[in-house]
Amino acid sequence: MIETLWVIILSFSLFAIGIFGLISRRNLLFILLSLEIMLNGIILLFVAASNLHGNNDGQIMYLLVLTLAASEVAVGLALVIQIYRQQQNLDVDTLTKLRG
Amino acid sequence: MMLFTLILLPLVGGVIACWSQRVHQDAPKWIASLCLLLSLAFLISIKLFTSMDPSNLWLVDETLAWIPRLNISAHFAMDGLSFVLILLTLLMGLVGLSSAWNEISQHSGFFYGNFLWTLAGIIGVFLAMDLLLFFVFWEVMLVPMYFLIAIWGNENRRYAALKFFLFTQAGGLLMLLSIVALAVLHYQQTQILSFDYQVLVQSPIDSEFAKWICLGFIIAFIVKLPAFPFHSWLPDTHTQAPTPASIILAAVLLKTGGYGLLRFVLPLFPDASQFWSPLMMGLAGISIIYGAMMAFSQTDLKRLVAYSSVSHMGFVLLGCFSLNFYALQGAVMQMLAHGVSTAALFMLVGLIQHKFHTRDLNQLGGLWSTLPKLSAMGLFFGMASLGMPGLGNFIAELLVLIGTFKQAPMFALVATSGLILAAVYSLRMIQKSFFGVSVNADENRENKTGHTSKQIITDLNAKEKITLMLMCLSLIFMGLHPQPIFNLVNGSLIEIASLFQASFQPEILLIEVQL
Amino acid sequence: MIEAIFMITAIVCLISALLTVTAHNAVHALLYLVTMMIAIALIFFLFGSPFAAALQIIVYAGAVMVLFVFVTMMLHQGEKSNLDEKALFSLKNAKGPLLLATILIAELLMISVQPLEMNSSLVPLSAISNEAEQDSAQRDNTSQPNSVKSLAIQLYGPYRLLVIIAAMLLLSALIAAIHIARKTPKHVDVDLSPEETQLANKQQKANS
Amino acid sequence: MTILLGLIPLLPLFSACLLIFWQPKLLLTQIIAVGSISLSALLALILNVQLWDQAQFVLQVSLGQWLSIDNLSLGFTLYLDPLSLIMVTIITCVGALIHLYSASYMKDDPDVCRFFAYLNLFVSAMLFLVLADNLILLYLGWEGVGLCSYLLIGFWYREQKNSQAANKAFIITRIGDTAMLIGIILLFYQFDTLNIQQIQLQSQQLLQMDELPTTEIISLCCLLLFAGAAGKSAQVPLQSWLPDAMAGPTPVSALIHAATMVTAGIYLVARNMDLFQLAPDVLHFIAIIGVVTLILGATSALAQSDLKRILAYSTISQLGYMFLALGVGSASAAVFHLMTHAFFKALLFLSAGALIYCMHHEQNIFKMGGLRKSQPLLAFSFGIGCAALASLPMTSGFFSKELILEQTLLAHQPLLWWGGVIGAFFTALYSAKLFFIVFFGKLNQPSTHNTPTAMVIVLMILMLLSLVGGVQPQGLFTHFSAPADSASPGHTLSLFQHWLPILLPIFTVTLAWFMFIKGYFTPTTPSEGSSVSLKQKLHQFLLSGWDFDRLYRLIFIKPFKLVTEYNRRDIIDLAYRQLETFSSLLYRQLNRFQTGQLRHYSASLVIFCVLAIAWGLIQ
Repeated sequence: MIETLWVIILSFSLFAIGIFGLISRRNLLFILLSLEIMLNGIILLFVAASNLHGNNDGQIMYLLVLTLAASEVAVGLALVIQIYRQQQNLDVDTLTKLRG
Repeated sequence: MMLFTLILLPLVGGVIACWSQRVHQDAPKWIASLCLLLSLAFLISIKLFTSMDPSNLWLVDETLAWIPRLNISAHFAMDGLSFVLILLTLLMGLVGLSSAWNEISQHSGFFYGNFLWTLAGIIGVFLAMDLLLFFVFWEVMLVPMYFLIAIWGNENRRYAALKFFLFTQAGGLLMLLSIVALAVLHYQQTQILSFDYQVLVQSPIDSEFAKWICLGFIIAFIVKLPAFPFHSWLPDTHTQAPTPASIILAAVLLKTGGYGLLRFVLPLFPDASQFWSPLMMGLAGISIIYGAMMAFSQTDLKRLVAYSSVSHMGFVLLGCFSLNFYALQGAVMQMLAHGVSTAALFMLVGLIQHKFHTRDLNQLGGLWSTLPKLSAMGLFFGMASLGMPGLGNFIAELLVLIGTFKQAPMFALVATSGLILAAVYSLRMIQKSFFGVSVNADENRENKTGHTSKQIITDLNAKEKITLMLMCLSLIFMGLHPQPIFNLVNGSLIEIASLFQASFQPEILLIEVQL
Repeated sequence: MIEAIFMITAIVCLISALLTVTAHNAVHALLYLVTMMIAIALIFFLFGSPFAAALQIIVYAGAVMVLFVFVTMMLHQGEKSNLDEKALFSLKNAKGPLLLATILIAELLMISVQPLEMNSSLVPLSAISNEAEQDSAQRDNTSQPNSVKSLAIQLYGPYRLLVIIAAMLLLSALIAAIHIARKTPKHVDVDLSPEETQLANKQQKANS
Repeated sequence: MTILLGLIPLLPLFSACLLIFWQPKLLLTQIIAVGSISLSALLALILNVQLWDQAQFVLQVSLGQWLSIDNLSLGFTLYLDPLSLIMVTIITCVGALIHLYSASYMKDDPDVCRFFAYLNLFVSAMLFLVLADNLILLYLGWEGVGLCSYLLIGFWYREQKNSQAANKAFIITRIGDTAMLIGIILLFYQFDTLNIQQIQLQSQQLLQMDELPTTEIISLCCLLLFAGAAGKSAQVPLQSWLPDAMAGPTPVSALIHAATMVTAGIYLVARNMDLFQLAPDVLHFIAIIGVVTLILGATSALAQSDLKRILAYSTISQLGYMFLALGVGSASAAVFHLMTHAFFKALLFLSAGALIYCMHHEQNIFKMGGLRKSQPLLAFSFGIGCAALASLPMTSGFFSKELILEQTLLAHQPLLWWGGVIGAFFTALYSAKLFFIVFFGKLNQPSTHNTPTAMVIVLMILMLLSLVGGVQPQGLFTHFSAPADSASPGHTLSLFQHWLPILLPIFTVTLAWFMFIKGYFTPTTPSEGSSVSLKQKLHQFLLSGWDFDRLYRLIFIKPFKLVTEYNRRDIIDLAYRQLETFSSLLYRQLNRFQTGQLRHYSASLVIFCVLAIAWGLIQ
C-alpha cells in the first residue's frame, strides 16, 4: 500500500521546488511555470486525501483547483503577452511601476 | 407626533430650499426664512397648548418604534431646558439667515439646505431622549456644518472644516463607546436592556466602571463645549467659517455640549460627576483664563471672538460641575446670553469683513467715524461679552460665581480673575477696531481709487439694524428681567440639583411653573 | 509492487520538477513540466481515481501546457532569449531562495511527521471496497466510492453550487484573457521585428 | 412722594435713551439733557424740603422684581435715608450745574449729542448706585458709572492716548469691582441676604453680642468691599488711573472725577458702616490707606505742571482725607467733607475749564501768568476754590477738614493726625503755588476771548456754595449718631491740637507767597548731564505719582504681554499640529517597504510562512 507519509513528502517537496522557482527565476514565464508546479503538489495531496478517507470530496476539490489553475494560467499568460508588448522583455525586476 | 414634526419641518424645508434654487435665484432664502418662522410658530404653539401640570416634568413626551429588537425607541421629549435651547436655536437661525441674505451668492440653494439641516440636527439633539437617537442627531448636525464651512468658507477652509469634523467625531465615538458600555452595565445590573434616558436615570449604575463611562461622556461634551485641552478647533473653524455658519456654530452648536453635560452626565452619574467635579472645575478655570489670555493676543478679529467664547463656555463648565442650584441656573443663563452676544459679535465681524475685506485688527481702526451705528452696536456687544451688569452675561456669571464660591472658593477665585481678563481683551478689541484713526483707510482709498471708484462704505442697512436691535433688547431683557427664563428651566434643574445636595430642599418646588 | 511503482514515479516527478525550475531554455522547462504532470497522473491512477488521472492528462497536461507552449512560441526569440535567460538566472546567485526552499521543506516534513505516527496507509481501490458499504449508506446510493458515477452524483447533488462557481470562474477568466491580450493600436505588433515596428509607427504618425 | 423718588434716577435714564436713539440737533439735545437733570435736581430739593424736619426717615419705592432663585431674591427697590438724600442732592445739583456749564462748553463739538447721552447715563447710574437697596443693584450702578466714565474719558476717541487712558481707567476700576463682587458673594453666604439694611441690622446684632463670631470672613468681606471702594475712589493701590483720566473733556473731569463718581467708594463704606464696625482692623487699615493716599496726592500735586493733573492729584488727596475720616469711624465727617469737596473741586475744575477755554487749550500752568487783570472773574472764582481747598478759615473746606482732624484726634490716632496735618500743609502749599503762578507774575500769553455767560452763572453759584457750604446739614449728624462718634466725650483737645489746623493754612499761604516772590516755583528743567541731581530724581518721582505706573507695568503688564505674545499660536494647537506632522513622517517611513519588486514581495511572503510554521512548531 502507498505510505501516506511518502505522498505528503512528495507533495511538500513539489511545493517547495515551486516556491524556489517562484523566488529565484526572474523571467515571468518561469514564475508561472513554478506556480504550476506548486499547484500540482497541492492537487496530489487533495486526491491522496480523498483516497485516504474514501469519499469523493478530494476529487471534487481537484476539479475546482483544476478550473482555478486553468483560468489563472489564461489570465497570467494574457498579462505576459501585454507586458512583453510594452517592455519587450519579461524580466520581473524591471517592472517596478507600482512601487509606493 | 408633534416633536417629530418639529424636527421634520427644517429637514423638509432644507430639501425644498435646496431644490428651489432651480426655480429662482433667491427663492431658497425666502423658503428658508418661511420654514424657520413656521417652526418657531409651531414651537410656541406646542408650549402654549400643552397642559401645564407641574408634577410631570416633561412638557411633551412621545415615543416612536425605531429598533424594537434592541429596545431602542425614537423617544422625543421636551422640558423647560430643551424648550429654551430650541427657542435659541430657531432665533439664531433667523439671525444667521439675515446675515446670509446678501452675503451668500454662489449655489445658495445648497447653502440654505445645509443651513436648515444643521438646525434640524440641533433640534433633534435637544429633543432626543434615547441615547442612541441622541448620538445619531449628534452626528447628523455635524455633516451639513462640515459642508457649510468647507464650501463657503474663507481662505483655508478645508483644513478648518476637517479639523472641526475630526475633533467632534472623535468625541462622538467616545460617547458611543460609553453609551454602549452604560447600556451593557445597566443590563447586567437590572436585567433591562434599554438606552432610554428616563429608564437609565431611575437606576444609576454603581460600579467602578461608572467613573470611566462618565469620563467618556464628559470628554465628548467638553470637546464640543470647547474646554481647555480640546478647544483648538474653535478658533480655526470660526476664522474660516462663513458668517451665518459661525453664527450658528457659536450660538447653538457649542450649547449642545453644555446641554449634554446637564442632561446626560449629571443625572446619569451622580457620584461619578461628584468624583470628577474638582478636576472639571479646574479645567473650567484654566479654560477661562487661557481663553481670555489667548483672546488678548490675537490680531484676527474672528479668532479673538472665538477665544472669548472659549473663555465664556469655561463659565458654563464651571457652573455645571459646581453641582449647585444657583450655578446650574447660571450655566443655562450663560448659554443663552453667550449665544446672543457672540452671535451678534460674529455678525458684526462678518459685516466688517464684508465691507473692508480684512479681519486684521492692525488694519482696522477709526470705524466710529465711518460706521457710527455699527461701532455703537460693537461697543454694546463688547460690553455684553465682558459681563456688564444689566445684561444677560452678568447675571449668568454672577450666579455661576455664587454657586461656585459655595462649593469651591479657589476655583471661583480663578474664574473672577477671568472677569478682569475679559475686560482687558474686549476693551482692546473695541479700542483697536472702533476708536483711534483708521490706519490705512485713507491710503487704501487713495491707491484703490486708481481702478475702483471710491468704495463708499455704507453703514448698517435696515435689516441688519433690526436684527441687531432685537438682539440688544433680548440681552437687556435677559439682564433686567431673567425671571421667566429661570421659571422655565426651574423644573429640570431642581431635579438635577436635588441629586447632589442632600440638604437642598427646594421650597419652591411646588410653585406653579408660569411663563 | 504498487509501492515500487509509486516510488519510481515520485522520483521521476521530483527530478522533472527540479529540472523545470533550473532549465535555461523555456521549451525544455515546459517539456519537463509535462513529464511531471504525467507522472502525477500516474500516481493518481495508483491511488485508484482514474477520473482524476484522466483529467490531469487531458486538461492539465494537454490544455494548460499547450497554452504555455503557444505563448512561449510567440515570445521566444530563439537564441537571443536563451542567452538572456542565462543572464537572468544562475544557480550561484539563487543562494537565498535555495536556502529558503530547503528550510521550508524541512519544516513541512517536521509537521507531516508528527501527527501521522499511526502509519495509516493508502489502500488501492480493490482492498477498501468492503468498508465503503457501511458509510455509503448515509450518503445517497453511491454505488462505490471513487467511481465516476458517484463523483457525478455528488457533483450535481450537494456540490452543485461549486459547479456553478467553477463555471463562472472559467467564464470570467475567458473574458479577462481576451480583453487583456487584445492588441490595441498603440501597442507594437509583437510578431514584427523591431525595424518593422519603427516603420509602422512612422506610417501611423504620418496619417494621424 | 415715593413717585418723586422713583422719578429722580429714571429721568436722566429716559433722556439718555432718547438722545441715543433720536440724536436731535444741538439746541434740542441741550434742552433735553440739561432739562432732565435740573428736573431731578428740583425733585431732590423738593424731597429735601419735605423731609427737612424729620430727623430719621426711610423712603422706599420698588420699580420691579429683578430675579428670585431659591433664597437669593433681588428687586429694583430704591431706598432713601438721610445719607442717600445728601448724596442725591449733591449729585443732582452739581450735575445740573455742570450740565449747564457743558452746554456752552461743548456746543461747538460735532457729536455733542453722544456726550450728553453719556453724561445723562452717568448721572442716572450714579443715582441708582446711591439709591440702591441691595448690593447687586449697587453693583449695577457701580459698573454703569465705570462704563460711563470709560466712555466719557475716551470721548475724543481719535487720539490714541485718550482711549488708552479710558482703557486704563476701566480696567483698574474693574479690578476693584471684581474684588468687591467677591466680597458681595461672601457677604451673601455670611448673612444669607444681599439687602443692605438687613446686613446692617444683622451686623448691629452681632456687635451687641460680646463674643464676635467668625470675624476673619467678615473682615475679608469688608477688605474686599474696601478694595472696590479704593478702585473707584482712586486710593493708593489703584489710584494711577485718575491723573490720566484728565484726558476727557473738563466738565467730565469736574462731574466724574471730582464730585460724584470718586465719592462712590466713600458712600459704599459709609453706607455699610455697621458692617465695617465688625472689623476694626480693616477700619484701621482704611485710615492708614487714607493717610498714605493723602500724602501721595499732596506731594505729587506739587510737582505737576499740567493744571488739570494738579487738580486730579488734589482730588486723590482730599479722598484720602475722607477715607481717613471713615477709618477713624466718623462717617459724618467724611460725608460732610465729601459735600464741601464736591462744591469747591467742581468750582476749581470748571474755572480751570473756563481758563483753558480762553487760553485756547493751553494746560501748562507755567505758560499762563498774570491773568489777574485780564480775567478778574476767573481769578476770583479760582481764588475762592483754592482757599477752600487750602481750608483757609471761614471757607467750607476749613470746617470739614478741621472736623476730620478733630475726629482723628478723638479716635486716639495721633500718628494719623500728624499725617493729616502734613497733608494739609502740602495741600495749602500747592494750591497757593497754583494760584500765584496762574494769576500773578508776568503775563506771557494774552487770554483771547472771555467766558460765556452760562459758565459765569454756574461759577457764581458754585462760589456761593463753596463759601456757605460750611453749615452742616442737620440730618447728617442724627443719622450717624453711631456710638463711635462720641467715643470719648471727656477727651478735650489740647490747645496746640486745637489751634494748629486753624493757623497752619494761613502760615503756608504766606510761605508760598515768599517762595513765589523768590522764584522757587520755576519749572525744574530736566538736566541733560548724566548725573541727574537728587532734586531732578525727586521731581520725576513725584511727577509720575510715586511711580506706580512704572511699577505696575513692570509687575503686571510686561509679563502678561510677554506670555500672551509668546503663546499667540496656542501651544495646545501646536500639539495637535505635531500629531499631523508625526503621521506624515510615519507614512514616508512605511512607504519605503513598497519597492515594486515582485520577487521581494514573494520572498517576504515565504519568509513569513517559514516564520509562522517555525513558531507553530516551537509551541
